[in-house]
Amino acid sequence: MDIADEQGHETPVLRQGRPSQLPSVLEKLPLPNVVLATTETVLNWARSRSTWPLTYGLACCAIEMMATGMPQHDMGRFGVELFRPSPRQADLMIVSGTVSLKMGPRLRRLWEQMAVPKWVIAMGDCATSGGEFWDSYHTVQGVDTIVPVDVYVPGCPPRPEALLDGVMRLREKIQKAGFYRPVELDGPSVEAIMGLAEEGGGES
Amino acid sequence: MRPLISVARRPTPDSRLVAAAEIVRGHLGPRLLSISYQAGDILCLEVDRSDLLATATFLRDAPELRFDFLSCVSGVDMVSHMLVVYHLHSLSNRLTAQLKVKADAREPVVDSVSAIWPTANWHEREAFDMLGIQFNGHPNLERLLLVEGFVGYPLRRNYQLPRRRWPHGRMVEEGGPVDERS
Amino acid sequence: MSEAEILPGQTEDGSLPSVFTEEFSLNLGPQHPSTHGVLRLLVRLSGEIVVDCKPYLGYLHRGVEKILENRTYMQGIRYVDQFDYVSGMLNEHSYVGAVERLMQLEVPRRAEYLRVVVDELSRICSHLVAIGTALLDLGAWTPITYCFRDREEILDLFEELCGSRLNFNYHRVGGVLFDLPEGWVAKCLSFLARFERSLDELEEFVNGNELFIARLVGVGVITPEMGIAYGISGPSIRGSGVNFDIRTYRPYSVYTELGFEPQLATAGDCFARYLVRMAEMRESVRMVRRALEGLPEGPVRARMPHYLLPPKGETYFSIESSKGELGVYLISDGTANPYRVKVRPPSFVNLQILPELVKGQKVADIVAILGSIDVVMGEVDR
Amino acid sequence: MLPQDYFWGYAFVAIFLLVGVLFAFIAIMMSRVLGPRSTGGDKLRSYESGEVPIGPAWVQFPVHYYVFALLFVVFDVEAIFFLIWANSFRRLGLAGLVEMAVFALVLLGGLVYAWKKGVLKWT
Repeated sequence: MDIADEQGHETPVLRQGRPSQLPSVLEKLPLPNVVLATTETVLNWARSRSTWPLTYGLACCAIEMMATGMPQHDMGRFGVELFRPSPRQADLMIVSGTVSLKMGPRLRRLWEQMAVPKWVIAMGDCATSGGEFWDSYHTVQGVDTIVPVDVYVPGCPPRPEALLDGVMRLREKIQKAGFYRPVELDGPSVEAIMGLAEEGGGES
Repeated sequence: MRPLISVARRPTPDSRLVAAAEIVRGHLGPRLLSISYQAGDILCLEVDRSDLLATATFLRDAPELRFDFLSCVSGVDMVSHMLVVYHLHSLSNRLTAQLKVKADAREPVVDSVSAIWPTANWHEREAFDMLGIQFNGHPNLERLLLVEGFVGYPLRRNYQLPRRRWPHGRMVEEGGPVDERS
Repeated sequence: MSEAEILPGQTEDGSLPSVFTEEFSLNLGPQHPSTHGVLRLLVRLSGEIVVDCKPYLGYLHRGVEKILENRTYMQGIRYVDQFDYVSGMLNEHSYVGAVERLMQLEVPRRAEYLRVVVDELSRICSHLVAIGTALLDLGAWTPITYCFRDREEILDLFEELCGSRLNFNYHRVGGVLFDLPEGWVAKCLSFLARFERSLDELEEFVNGNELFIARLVGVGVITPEMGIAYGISGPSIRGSGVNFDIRTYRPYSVYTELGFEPQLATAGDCFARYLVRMAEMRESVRMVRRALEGLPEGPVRARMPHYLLPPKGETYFSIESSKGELGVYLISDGTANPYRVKVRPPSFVNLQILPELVKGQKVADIVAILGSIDVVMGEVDR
Repeated sequence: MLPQDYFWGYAFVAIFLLVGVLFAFIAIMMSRVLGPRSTGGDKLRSYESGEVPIGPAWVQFPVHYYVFALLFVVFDVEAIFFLIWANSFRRLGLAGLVEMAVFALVLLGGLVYAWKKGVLKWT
């Protein structure tokens, strides 16, 4: 899966300045309070304003993610309100922290178990590219080798405002995304990608 | 380059530590390979691998010593030999001791003290996981931290970290983790 | 009765026991809201009662001890912050203290006082997160918002002091990096005054609340002998009445001058550990206030060569981090990189007692006990 | 109401039912039409906090949870009857009271029996 999202839409250069209140694709009709829009726009508008994250705190970035969720910075203002523990009910996976070799297959499994449409934010340097553990023997060098990532948030740990900026960019990306075609999850298993022994069913 | 900082002055060890040293020297006698003080407040002992368990039980049960708190078990690869270092606290007498045991560099085997101090269980499993030190008598000596299929013992000196470069943002891994032995 | 026909759990003479129940194994796995990070507990249950609990670690193992061997002492301070990422300053103090002890270096008194100030503030942050998440796991959403509100104020103070909220990189071998900026002391003292009122607020939430008393009192009792045998340190052991606090056991820095007294409780259950943490936060506030009032003048860092070469040798230095005794066994071979840095993380050792405490308890109590032992996975997996 | 209007009345009911059912049906089917689905990989494997589930989940559970649930259902329904009776308490007078007392006593007997059998004793 290349960096651009599934429909092949290149992420357009994001307009700086105040995000428009009304997505520009809506047509204003002369009738009062009547707006015409395609289903796709309405769906994306709804999806982008309520991406529920998965409680997926790994390391120090998890504490900053919690701080972003708390009243001072309040991610909830942007719809990223409820931290869903189960991937079945989460739309957004914020990978916050270092992904070790042992955690890689689990991360891929959690991502596969999430319901489509789903998005991934790689929070912090360790998730983006292995960060300061660039020469560690037990760290995955960047989450995008395991799961397709939509937004990268740099920083170690990124300030809550940086994560909020990441959420805003994800919003604009979702708003512009086309219709979400079903995702086929074949392809090599994570263990094969990471060259580890095929993980058995765990000890009983 | 001569270090600019004042060379370490040998602080004099306090009296209770010296008394404890006498008791240990009295009990162990010839089996005590070396005894010294580290910065004046840690009693450093070294014993042979064979009488590690005897020394450990003595240090814990001797009424004057009572080193009942095992703080840390560390494995160190000194290339010529493997070193297992135990740090002990005595809560009642406020003393700290360090017990060193040497083991063979290729196949290190040491007796497990988890029977004496249960806290040693995970410390020893981690030393086994990282350095390959076998602990006889350990309840379940298996991998603790590394991933299931990991090859090699990372903390050994001959284990090189992977050398990675990022030309044009794509990672190139030149020398992978190198461990001649396994 | 040949071997094949005997059903599992069936007695020899073939009769089924009166009520035949099977055990059920469950993964409180790496991604779980109550495991405070990536800890996996393979729990075997019979109904609701825990029969056996097996922790699996390593999901956040990054090989920092090996990386430290390939970094100079100065670069290593950066990595030591990642161990207990809710109280960064204390990790740095242990690593830097070990190097200073190896070099028998005299740190200026002002630097020692500043270290006490930032360490105790970092301890307050850690306890706030510990208590907040422990209560959150029991289902209380409000206390954690109060805890994080106070923690944000401390993080603002830290950011003003050393520019970062979590990975401070503030300690240096021989002292600290920056002196206090203008007006920082006044801001800190006003925060301490407000903080003591919000501590009373927090106590109003929890101490009288019979829900927490029902969930925490008498659950996960650690007896003093069991605690010492398992090497438990920090608030977890002081909750059982054992007076083991490195600040008084092997005094370092200027804690003796500031008149520090360890906080103890006797019951040894989850509630006692919570009480010890609350009392320690009040003690930390006193420490910071006394240190700020008696702040001596002078340099903030000893005169150090640019290229640090500690002498050959080994040392073991431990401090009292918010979770317990954080020890660093440092071996140096005279070069710019440490030969071996073995860290004794308190969470790693305190976690060992979890299977003992959890056997026979209910599933819901695992969460309460784990919250009271206060484990941070960065320190457990290193 | 004229005779032919009589049957018209039922038409309204039918329309009302139809709209109700259709409304619910469309709401449910909408997500199947618009929402994409991902299949394959570990998607259909049951979620156990990131791990591969170990052992079957359908095990012989200790029985007292089931019996406790039964008792709860019985006494929950009893509470409903009490509620209804309490509403028209004064009008039913003594007869109502005696009836409800008998009803309550019978169920109390059941509770005592369960208690003696040790169902309420939690291991």
